[in-house]
Amino acid sequence: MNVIQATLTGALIGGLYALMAAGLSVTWGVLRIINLAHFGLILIGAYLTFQVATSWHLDPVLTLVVTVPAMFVAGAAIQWLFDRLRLTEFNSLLVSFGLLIITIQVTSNIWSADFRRMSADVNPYATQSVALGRLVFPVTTLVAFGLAALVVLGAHLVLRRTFAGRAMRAIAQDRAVAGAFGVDHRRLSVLLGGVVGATAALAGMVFALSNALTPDTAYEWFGTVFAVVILGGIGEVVGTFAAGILVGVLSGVVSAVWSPAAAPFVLFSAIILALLLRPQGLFAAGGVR
Amino acid sequence: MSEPLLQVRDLDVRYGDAQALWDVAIEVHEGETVCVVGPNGAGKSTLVNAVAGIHPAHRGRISVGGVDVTRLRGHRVCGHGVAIVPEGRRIFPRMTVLDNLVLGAYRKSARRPHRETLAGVYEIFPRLAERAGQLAGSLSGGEQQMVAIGRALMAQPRLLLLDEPSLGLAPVRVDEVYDAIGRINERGVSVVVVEQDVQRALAIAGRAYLLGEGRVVMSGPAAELRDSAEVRRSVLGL
Amino acid sequence: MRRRSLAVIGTALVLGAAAAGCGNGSGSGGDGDKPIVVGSTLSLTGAFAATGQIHKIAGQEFVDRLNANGGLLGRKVEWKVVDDQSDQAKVSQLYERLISQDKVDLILGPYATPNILSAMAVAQRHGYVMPQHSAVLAPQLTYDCQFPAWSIGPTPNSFIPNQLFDAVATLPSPPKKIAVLTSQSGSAAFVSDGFGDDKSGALSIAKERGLDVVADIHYPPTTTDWAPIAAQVRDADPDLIIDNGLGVDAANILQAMAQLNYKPKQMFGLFPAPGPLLALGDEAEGMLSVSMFEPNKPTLDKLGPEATAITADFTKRAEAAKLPYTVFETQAAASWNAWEILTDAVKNSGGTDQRKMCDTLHQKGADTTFSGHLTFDPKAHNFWPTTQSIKQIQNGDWVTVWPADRAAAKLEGPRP
Amino acid sequence: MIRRGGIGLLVAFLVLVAVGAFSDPLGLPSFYLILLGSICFWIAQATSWNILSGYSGYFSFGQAAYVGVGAYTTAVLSGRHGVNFFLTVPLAAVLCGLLALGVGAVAFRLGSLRGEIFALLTLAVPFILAAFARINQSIDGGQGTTVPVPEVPDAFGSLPELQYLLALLIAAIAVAAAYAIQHSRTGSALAAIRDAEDVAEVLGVATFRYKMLAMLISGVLGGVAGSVYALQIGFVTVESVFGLTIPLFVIVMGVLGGRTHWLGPVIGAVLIVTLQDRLSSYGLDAWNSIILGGVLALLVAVSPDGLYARLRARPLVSLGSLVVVGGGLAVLNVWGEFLDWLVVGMLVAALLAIVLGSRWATARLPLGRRARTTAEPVPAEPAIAEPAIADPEPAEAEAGTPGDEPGAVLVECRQVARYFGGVHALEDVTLDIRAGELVGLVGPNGSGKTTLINLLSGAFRPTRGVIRLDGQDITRMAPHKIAHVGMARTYQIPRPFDSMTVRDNVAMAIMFGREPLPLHRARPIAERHLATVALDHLADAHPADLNLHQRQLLEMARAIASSPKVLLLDEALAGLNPAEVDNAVRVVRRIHESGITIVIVEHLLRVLNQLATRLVVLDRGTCLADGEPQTVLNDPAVIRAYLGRQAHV
Repeated sequence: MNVIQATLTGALIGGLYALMAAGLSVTWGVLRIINLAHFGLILIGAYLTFQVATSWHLDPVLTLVVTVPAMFVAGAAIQWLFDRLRLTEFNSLLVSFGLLIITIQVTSNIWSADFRRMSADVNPYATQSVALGRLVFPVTTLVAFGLAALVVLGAHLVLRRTFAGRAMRAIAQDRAVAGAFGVDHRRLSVLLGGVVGATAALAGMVFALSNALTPDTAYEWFGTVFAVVILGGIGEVVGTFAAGILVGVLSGVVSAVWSPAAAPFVLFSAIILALLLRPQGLFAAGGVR
Repeated sequence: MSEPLLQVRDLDVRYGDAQALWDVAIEVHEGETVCVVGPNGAGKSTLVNAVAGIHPAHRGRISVGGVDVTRLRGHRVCGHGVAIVPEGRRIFPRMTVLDNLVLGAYRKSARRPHRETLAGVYEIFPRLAERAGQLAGSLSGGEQQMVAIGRALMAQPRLLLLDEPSLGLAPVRVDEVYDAIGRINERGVSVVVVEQDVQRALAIAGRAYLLGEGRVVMSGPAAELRDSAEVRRSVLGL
Repeated sequence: MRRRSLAVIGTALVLGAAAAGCGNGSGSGGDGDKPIVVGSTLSLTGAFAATGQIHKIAGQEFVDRLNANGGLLGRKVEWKVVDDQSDQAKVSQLYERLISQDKVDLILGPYATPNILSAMAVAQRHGYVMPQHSAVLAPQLTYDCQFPAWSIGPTPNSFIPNQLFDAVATLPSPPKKIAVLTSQSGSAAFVSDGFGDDKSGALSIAKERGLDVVADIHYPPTTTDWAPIAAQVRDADPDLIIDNGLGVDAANILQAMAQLNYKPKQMFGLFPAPGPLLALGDEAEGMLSVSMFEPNKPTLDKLGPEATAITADFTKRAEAAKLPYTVFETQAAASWNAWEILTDAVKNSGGTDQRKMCDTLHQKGADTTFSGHLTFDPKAHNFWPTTQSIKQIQNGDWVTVWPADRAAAKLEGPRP
Repeated sequence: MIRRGGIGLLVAFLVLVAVGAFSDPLGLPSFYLILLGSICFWIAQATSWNILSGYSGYFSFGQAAYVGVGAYTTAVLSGRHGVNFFLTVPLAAVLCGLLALGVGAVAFRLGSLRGEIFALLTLAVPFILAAFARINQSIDGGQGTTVPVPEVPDAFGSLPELQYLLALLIAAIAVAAAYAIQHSRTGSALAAIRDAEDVAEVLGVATFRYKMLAMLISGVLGGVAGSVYALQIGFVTVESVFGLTIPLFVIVMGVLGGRTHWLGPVIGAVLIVTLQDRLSSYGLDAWNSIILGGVLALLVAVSPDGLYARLRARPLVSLGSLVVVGGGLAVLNVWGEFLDWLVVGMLVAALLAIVLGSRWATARLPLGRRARTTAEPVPAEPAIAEPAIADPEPAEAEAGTPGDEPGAVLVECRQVARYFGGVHALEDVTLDIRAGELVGLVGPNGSGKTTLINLLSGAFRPTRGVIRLDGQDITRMAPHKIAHVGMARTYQIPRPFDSMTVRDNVAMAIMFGREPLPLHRARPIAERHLATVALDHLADAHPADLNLHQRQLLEMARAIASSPKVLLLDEALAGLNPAEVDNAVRVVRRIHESGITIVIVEHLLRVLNQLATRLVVLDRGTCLADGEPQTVLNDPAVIRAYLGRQAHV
């Protein structure tokens, strides 16, 4: 029973991991930029959700009306900057790391380093759940999973069915030839940056729904999110989703049957194995790259 | 005579500090098939890549339909009706055949009618309709070449640039490809073919240019070049 | 090449000169008009920052009040507080600078046990008196001029579990099955597992008392996913959950259990951040924790108007600083104690001579607003008889409920 | 020159030792000792990181693994098991060395791991170790360990002095190691790996071994410094040593100071630590991370080479501004104290160096000391015109007719095939090349010429078949061993080691050849080879300053410097103008006359017609024709392959 419950909740929480990882994975795959500042955007998304919901007494899900456009602009601006700088893949990692440090400190200066949590009266979701006999599905993780599924499905459809989506996949595979067919990669990368920023707003909202916020949280996402990106295959949205679930289940089950302290041990050993055996990702098939 | 569809003048192209083209001038008129031949490394691919905007010109002028496109950023060139079938095909291997083709219609004016254009492409290459859902990277070389040509046609070009369409194909497939090129030209699209397979190219072209070591060595009606000793000397180095 | 070696030698000379030349850094004064400077670091950013903020506001309030009343020995007091970024490695460097470079007159300890241990080594080297707010593990704090402002007695690892078990034993239906959750952090794990050779802690004491430990889970301080822990606890269904953790651990576990539709019968959290638990609303009702001070009305009435004014002023300042939880409670009271220990030492010894201050404290003790008169026994590492209580969330507020003589309300058992 | 730098280092070390030992008589506040100790710790860490990540280009995010294991070894052994502190230090070194070798063996065995994948792999290691320590509570008792203060030997005075001197000693060892490596064969090998790893391998560098060596040294230094760090912080927990702070700082310091030079991380560490101290002293803690992040982002974007390169370009300006600004402030003495003056001086010097070194400034200001490419025109033709080497009447003797001795078979290919997935790049090629031949390898695009070159040089392994060189089976040999048997090659697009001078590029081949020589003995020989290709006048230039033709000549010089039996030239004439082609042909002839057998891939049949003693024609991965140039070029099959299959001849 315990294991089944851990598997289920793990899988649902995997939705949040996938939501966080999807943007990182796509910018890496399509634009060849490892954008660590994405973690900063998620963090700001979470704090904005907290702030807007608390100050205006707005349902936290409705805060998306504010956070999504704001994060879209921020994401697009960062992408525009990267495009100007013409960085190599590796230098983009360092520059965006610098941006992340700045973001975390600015967050701390604005909201202080103290724990921030939406109180129960603005955030009715924190403690709700749906029960199915002894099995229980927390509402926040259902929201995370649902949004992740929506984003992944949406991204999948956009990438497959629209001109812009095909163009993005084309840039990922051969930027020069795509250009010869009229694909303006600068405009698309700014657009993509904006969309990825919007997913950061979603992930931030989901995170704020069920967690207390501190600026340092951003560092704690590093390990898990990179695990998801790599296991899923860089640039593979569907793979990211599957990997998110896998990582969620793996750490949930290990925590339940062994020890919470053992979860990172198993997870990161699995990543090293994956990197060695299948560097293209466990679920790499038919994605962006 | 009316203004040529494509006019290239005094073109220099460099890769870093290696110069690949010196003072190249060519013209292509509406409805023509022109071929560019020459030995490996003569700068043939460089020439079409410069025209398509894949590689920038260092000096000189390229105009399409009277419009100067020399300084346009790469993705703007195709808006003037130029489409390329690049050397080595360079299809998008992890996209389906259909997605490859539809991407060809990315430029604004080609998007709306892209379903009709697609029907036209399938007419020329019925095999592509059968393979529409397959990943392009899994096709055979000849089929990939069809995808590359089909993709270029989807852009509804006035000028089609083909870079070594016979490269690495079995003879039967080469026949098919050249057959298709002829039919495309019949529909009013001007064609530039760059080829190592000199005889093949000269057979379908009206006029031809011979490139050698980055310069135009000779130009004239294709028939003239076919019999020219200069061509043999240039290509075989005898 | 010659340039390079020149550069190397140049750098070395500059560094050497740096070292040699700093003797004339800042003047060594001692004039009567100069303010008395107190130096300390606090974790204003990083992992410990949530609580560092409280100490900053309380300390500033104390200094302002002190100066408004004429300062110390007729001199103004100035507080130089530096951010140690919760980085233990920075702490010793910063204290070294405060003492040997900035030549502060007095020092106070930083926040969080590892940081306090680092700072203590520096204070000991320079012979400085160091009152500190929050390190409670007496065996670790070996410096005889270190003065704790929060005492859980000489053996906190057995005191806390015993006090808790004593308290819940008075309930109509005392718990029989308990679950012990432990954060693998030096600031909390000793309450479960004991410290060093003394293995007595919640786990061993529960067994001694005949309680059934139905779950024993250790989790890393970096845990983010609480569902597996909550599920294990739910399956074990204990009468009492003891979370020996810090910060938002207890709130996160409670919420994770609520999401599994599981309402624990009774829960205890060791050192939780008070605000986030209250923000949970009804879910946290009945939650237990340790406390040194809660500004409950009966307590304040007993202490008098001064204490009431201090707590009210703190709340105003905390609101201005946009702290999420603005009540003057344990951490702030500990801070206040530390300042009072420091200023008493100066007043009673008549100056800032560290040796004299230290001796005076050992001889005369110190008077505090919130913990009364403190006496310091060097044999117990200056840990005074504890005034530690148990508090409980009742009707959305923290109330002291144990021991009876300090309680402001009655301990409530699990709700039916 | 090596000695002089070493003396500088020694003097610096002794001065700093004296500062520590006589801190009391000097009236030195102990804060300065602690600060210097902290600087030393970071110098050691940043240098340890740099030996792997800077020198070899394998960027690691896992420095915390060494610090953690080092600190834990010392803390647990001395704190919980009563082992003497000074004994735990070598143990920490051994453990971290083993850890480094383990990680390296896993990472480098899979040759394709580079760049971000290696970085992420190393990022995972501290996570695993931290989790391991938490699972096994018996390691640290589950709640961190106090490090007992060791007995301070009388000679050292107080504990801070001991801590400082220990940190200084380790920093000195680390810097000395970095210095020694940079000036040794290992340093050259690592630089070559960073610039172009597979080229280095083909040139004879045993790349795996050198990468492992860099890993090992980095691990040992990191571990020893971590062990002393435990003493500095006094209380060791998983969070305090396995966190992200250490890799973050080490990377910022390395990137800021410059990664290719031993002094880079030192500069980075000194600047960052003192700057942080000053910021916190002025209560600007809230700006600390913002400034740090800003510096990292800006510097990578503006000056990815780091400060050292910029400072070295203008040593007088840099040192001058440091002395003038810092000294000026000290003399005026209106604001701040010594450290403030020093930090402001360093910042001004750094800023000046960055601004003056920027492209904008070099273009506008006439100060350009050594502006690249533009200022120092490298004329193509005059340089080539008359190489001052004994070359009487170049290549008159043979115009197509070869050396009359056929020679023994040197290279044997038997039924060699190579497939890439389903693509058959080469199919059953059987070929003999005899000593003294100059074989032209021709064929249309995609016929498999470059694949064959890659198989011969060991870059790829054949799917099937056997290759022998001088009687030895080299089919499955590592490329650097094949190089030692006597194979050398050039690349179609020249791939010089960009960080080295032209002379050192060539010297690399001699240093790692069959009979390895140290750099100072390799250099004069390198110059002789440069003279052979008429590039000796550019020996001090960097490859980036050369034009394409000169870079191709450099490729040839580097290839012949390993004194090969067979030289493979891959399109060595591509992209050249006619005059350059003629010059290159003269050089190839000269190399051939010196007794080296040559295989040349080339499109220009007119050239091969005159140059080659034999032509081999490949078409679609098979051997189409083989023989005398004239005969081959008149072969109808060849003409069909070139002119198209409808050609009627």
